[in-house]
Amino acid sequence: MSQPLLEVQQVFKNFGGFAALSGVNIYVNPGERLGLIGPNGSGKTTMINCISGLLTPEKGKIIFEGNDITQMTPHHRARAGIMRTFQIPKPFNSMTVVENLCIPLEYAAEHKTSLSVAEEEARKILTLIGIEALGDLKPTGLTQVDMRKMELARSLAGRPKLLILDEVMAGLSGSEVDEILEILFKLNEQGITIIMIEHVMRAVLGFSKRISVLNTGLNIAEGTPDEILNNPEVEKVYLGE
Amino acid sequence: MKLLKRFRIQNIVGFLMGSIFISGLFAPSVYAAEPLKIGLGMALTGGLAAAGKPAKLSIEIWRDDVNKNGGIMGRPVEIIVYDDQTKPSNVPAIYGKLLDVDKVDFVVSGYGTNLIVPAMPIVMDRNMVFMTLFGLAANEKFEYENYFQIMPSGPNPLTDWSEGFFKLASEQNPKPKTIAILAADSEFALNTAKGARMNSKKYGFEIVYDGKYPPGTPDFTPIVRAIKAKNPDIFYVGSYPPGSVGIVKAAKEIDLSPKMIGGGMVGLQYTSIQMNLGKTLNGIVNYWFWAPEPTMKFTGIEAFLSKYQSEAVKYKYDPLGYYLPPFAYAYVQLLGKAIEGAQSFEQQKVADYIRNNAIDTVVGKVSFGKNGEWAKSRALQVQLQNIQGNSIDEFNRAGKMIVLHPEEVKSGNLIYPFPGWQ
Amino acid sequence: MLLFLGAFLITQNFHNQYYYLAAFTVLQYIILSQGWNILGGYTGYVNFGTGAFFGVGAYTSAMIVKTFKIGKSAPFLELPILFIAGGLVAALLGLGLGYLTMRIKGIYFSISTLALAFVTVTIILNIDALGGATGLYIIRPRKIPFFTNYMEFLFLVMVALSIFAVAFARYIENSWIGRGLSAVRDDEDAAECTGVPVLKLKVFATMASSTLMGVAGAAYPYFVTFLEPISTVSLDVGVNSLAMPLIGGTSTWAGPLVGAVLLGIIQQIALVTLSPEYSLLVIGILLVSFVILAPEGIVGLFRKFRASLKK
Amino acid sequence: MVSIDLLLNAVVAGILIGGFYAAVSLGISVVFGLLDIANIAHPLFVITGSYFTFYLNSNFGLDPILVGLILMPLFFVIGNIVYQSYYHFFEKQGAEPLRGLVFFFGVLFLIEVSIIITFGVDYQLVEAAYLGESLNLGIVNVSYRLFIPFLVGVLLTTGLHFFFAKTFYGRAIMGVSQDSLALSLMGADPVRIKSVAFGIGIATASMAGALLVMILPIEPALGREYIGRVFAVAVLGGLGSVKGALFAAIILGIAESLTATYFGAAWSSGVSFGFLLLVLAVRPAGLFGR
Repeated sequence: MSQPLLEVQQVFKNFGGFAALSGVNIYVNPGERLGLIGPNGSGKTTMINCISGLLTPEKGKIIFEGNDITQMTPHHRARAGIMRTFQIPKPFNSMTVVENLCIPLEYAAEHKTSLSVAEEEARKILTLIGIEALGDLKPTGLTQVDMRKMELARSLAGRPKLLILDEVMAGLSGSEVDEILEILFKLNEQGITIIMIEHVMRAVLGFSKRISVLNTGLNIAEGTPDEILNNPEVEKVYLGE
Repeated sequence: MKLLKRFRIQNIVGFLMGSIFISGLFAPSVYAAEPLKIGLGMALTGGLAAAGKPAKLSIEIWRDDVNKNGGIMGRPVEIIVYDDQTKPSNVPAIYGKLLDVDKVDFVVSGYGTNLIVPAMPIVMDRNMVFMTLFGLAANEKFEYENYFQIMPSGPNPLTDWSEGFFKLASEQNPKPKTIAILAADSEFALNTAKGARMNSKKYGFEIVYDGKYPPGTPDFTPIVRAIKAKNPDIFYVGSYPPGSVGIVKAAKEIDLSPKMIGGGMVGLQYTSIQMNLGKTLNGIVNYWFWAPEPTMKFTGIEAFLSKYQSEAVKYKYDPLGYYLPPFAYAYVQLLGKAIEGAQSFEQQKVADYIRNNAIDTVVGKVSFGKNGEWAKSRALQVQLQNIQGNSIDEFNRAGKMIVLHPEEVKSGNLIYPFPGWQ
Repeated sequence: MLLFLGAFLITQNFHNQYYYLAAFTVLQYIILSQGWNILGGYTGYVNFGTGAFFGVGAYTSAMIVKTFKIGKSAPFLELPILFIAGGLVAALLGLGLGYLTMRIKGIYFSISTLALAFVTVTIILNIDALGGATGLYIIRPRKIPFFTNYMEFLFLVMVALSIFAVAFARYIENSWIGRGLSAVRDDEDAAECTGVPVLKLKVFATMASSTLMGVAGAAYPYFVTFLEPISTVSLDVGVNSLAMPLIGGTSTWAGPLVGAVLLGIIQQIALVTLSPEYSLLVIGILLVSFVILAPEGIVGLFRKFRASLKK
Repeated sequence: MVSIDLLLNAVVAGILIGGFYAAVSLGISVVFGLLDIANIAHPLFVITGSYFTFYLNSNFGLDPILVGLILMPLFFVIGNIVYQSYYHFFEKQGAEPLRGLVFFFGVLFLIEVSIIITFGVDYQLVEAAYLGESLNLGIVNVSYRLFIPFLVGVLLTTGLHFFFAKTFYGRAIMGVSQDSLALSLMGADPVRIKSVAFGIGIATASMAGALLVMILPIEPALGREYIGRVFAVAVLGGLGSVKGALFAAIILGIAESLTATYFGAAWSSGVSFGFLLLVLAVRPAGLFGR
């Protein structure tokens, strides 16, 4: 491997007086599956917001494919190939599910493509995720699970190089988790790099090649799932002292 | 009664002559009965409704008066009024409707410059007579020859308006030296202030404060205090009703007592406001249109007012109606008389008649000069005197609103300097 | 195109001024409603201050009429120049509003547009060159070649502008821009993260919206012949241009059109048929009952009706 | 030339009128800020209060403040009814707040028409013995006409502030504005609490109306002039903060008063709205926002 796809170097982010990130370092190599775990309030979502560009860090650098993207707007990052889902799904409520997918298809992936091409493409992606039946519904009528699947589908529609998943498994049943994992493995095989933030340990341990652990805005551990499982510090953070 | 008789004779003559003329062309039996339609837009809702509604009532009283006497040249008068909602943008369509759909024979204006001007292009297109109600110098830009305006401001509306006030001030001994001018940020008040500025120069007063205030100002104490700090001899105010009340109250509270105060305050003529201010009004010198003074008893005015007053109670309009109503009556009365005088329904002939004749109305004899304004100003300056309390009886008789200017209708003398607030 | 030709034929053969004068107001509101809807309906930024943009357009055009007197030498060129100028200046103001959209959302944004309208009034009141409260006279030409009356010409131009406004709104709605604007309305963060240049689109929407409003305003001086800030930058303009799209339906170009035509015509009819209080009453009742009975607007109601027919 | 007593008097005048602004905008602060209901018709409720006050004052000689107090329960009930219908037609349907806005525009027209039909269009004022008097405190001169509204405005604000801070219903209203779901889980009925809050908002309008007619002559169309100012104060104060509304109103009052004294009143309303725009651009949640 020559260079990482994404590199987060010494990133700091404060909210008022509260330090959400205090010098975090993360990297992910092309084609890799990275898991990001940590207790609530450890800064995972802030981290993702910094990577996707919704937040700008006070200090530190974010490098994607060798370019410094720290000051880049989120939509440019999306076009560059960084797509994400939201922990609390943020669907476009006035549009149907297919139309929801057309937004990234038109804006992030194949800019200004014709609508009919985009719709066709959108339906293919829905089929891949297994929710093709929902295509013409409005998101407000969807179940939580379908909503999360739609979020995943929408981020895929942006043709990501790097896909960041913020707790897509929350609330899913065991078989549904497996179903999603299967899709993710397939996507990863096609060359999409994936960062997974997850509380469902079974999913993140089974999926990730490497896991990074955050606590109170700092990296505290990194390694293969096995190493993490046996790391005393991680245990301390999760189980308390 | 004498008036009524003359009306009748004129009408009979008019009717006869009219029918003789017409019978040559049409079958007179059909034509004679056709109503004479007069159309207008008037502010019946919105900011100017307090003036517009009584104006409409006055016009209707005139219509009934005329119809009781056989109409105009035999044709009964029909009035078509639409509500312009005090919005200029409604005016063009209203006049379009009146002229093209209702096919009125004559149009007159709504109340106030803002609502007169939008009708001008349409009226001018057809060269119609345009009797208007209280436009301030509205025709200066158009110079439309068939425009006639009933407010007695005179040929130079801006300066004539406050001429009396300044003349009175300049005649006092010792002559006051300094003046403060305050005006509402609205078309009418600003124009009077402009005139006041010109007159200050003419009569040699030094302007020590010259300001304006936005409509909707709830508290005038800071402004009045700033004026008091300049200690002017004269305080000239151009204001709208809420401001007039606010300024008077604030001046009293802070005891701003210049030697002369008033000028162009709209609202002091309204009965409800007079009844609220009561004794506080004593000593204020202000423009007025009509006052129940012996010098102002023009033919027909009292008959009109008694009809107006009995109706106004029902609708909760201004109970006395000394401000706008006589003029609202007069401007249609004048049109009616001009039609009869010209013995024609043709616009140009009626316009010529108005231009060339002095016409008797309930507000006196009116003749027009430059730009369709009164040939000679009769902008009254009135001082409120001897007001003892807040009842309506304080305001409905002579001896309270003393006319100081102009000379020909003067009914008393100025109390100078301003005696202080009561 | 056909509509325009039709309108042209009407002006050539039909000379009842009332209908032109009444139609002018309706057409003006078609343009204003479409303008409002681009920002308010598609993008979700509710503007109370339409009056400010309308007024700025009106004053720009009035000042050009007064200073350059183009009407004398090139009578047919004058109006287009006025529209372009009015639209441009309003667009500049829109740029300022675009900045506000960066920082303020929802109801706060709406209130700041209201404040913008009040500030605009104050500024005009205090600039003597604009006539202040005393107002400006803009005397419209009495004649123009090919038409019996200038008003007929003005009407025709307004028809053209309204067609343009509707076509423009329709184009935006059906293009990738419109879909992007909807995404912005639904969720700005999600829009950004799916590649939508939110800020650019918002600035585009505010500017497009204010340009249309300014253009509508630019025609106004010749219609009223007298400009005065309080009635020009009025709350009524703001209320109408918001109520019309809402009554018609905000999600599609047809909504503002239907709303403006319907409410505009009802207002014009009420003005000349009902006694004054009742005309206000009717408008009030209409507003209340429309929003209650047709929550998606008339267009929404119509769609529902058609859908139920299909079943 | 800056003279101390002019400056002092300008500040005092600003504070006094600020108290009045606060009374007028309180209702908006509660209804709009806490319940997220854009009751654009609020100033018309205030004007209605003014007309009732005028009617009872001129026909029965009742003191305006007393009338304001007497009317509060009536206005409370009216507010309740308005909210119930609003809830029924809009909130329950999950309609966007914008539609509610148009609804209130309609209500605004309806109230205006009712006032015109009932009370006519003439300017009206009230009388009370103390209204013409003023209080002289050394170099500062305070007129009762403005002092009483100020006092009542402050009392009303303080009262509401403590109501929200200390009583069960008050806290419930604060709660419902943040999370109605949580509240309903606790066993309180959000709709009932909201209709109480709305009723309180409208009830303040009756008192504000009484104050308004003490200061200025009123006419039916006056309400539209006040819409902007009322919203400005409510937003400046940070919607939903009763205390903030009072402070913002006083700041606005002082700003306007100083402008009127030193730069000419023509700019004063521009100054207040300019100030509002500035605050919104820099600190969107208002000066005292949560």
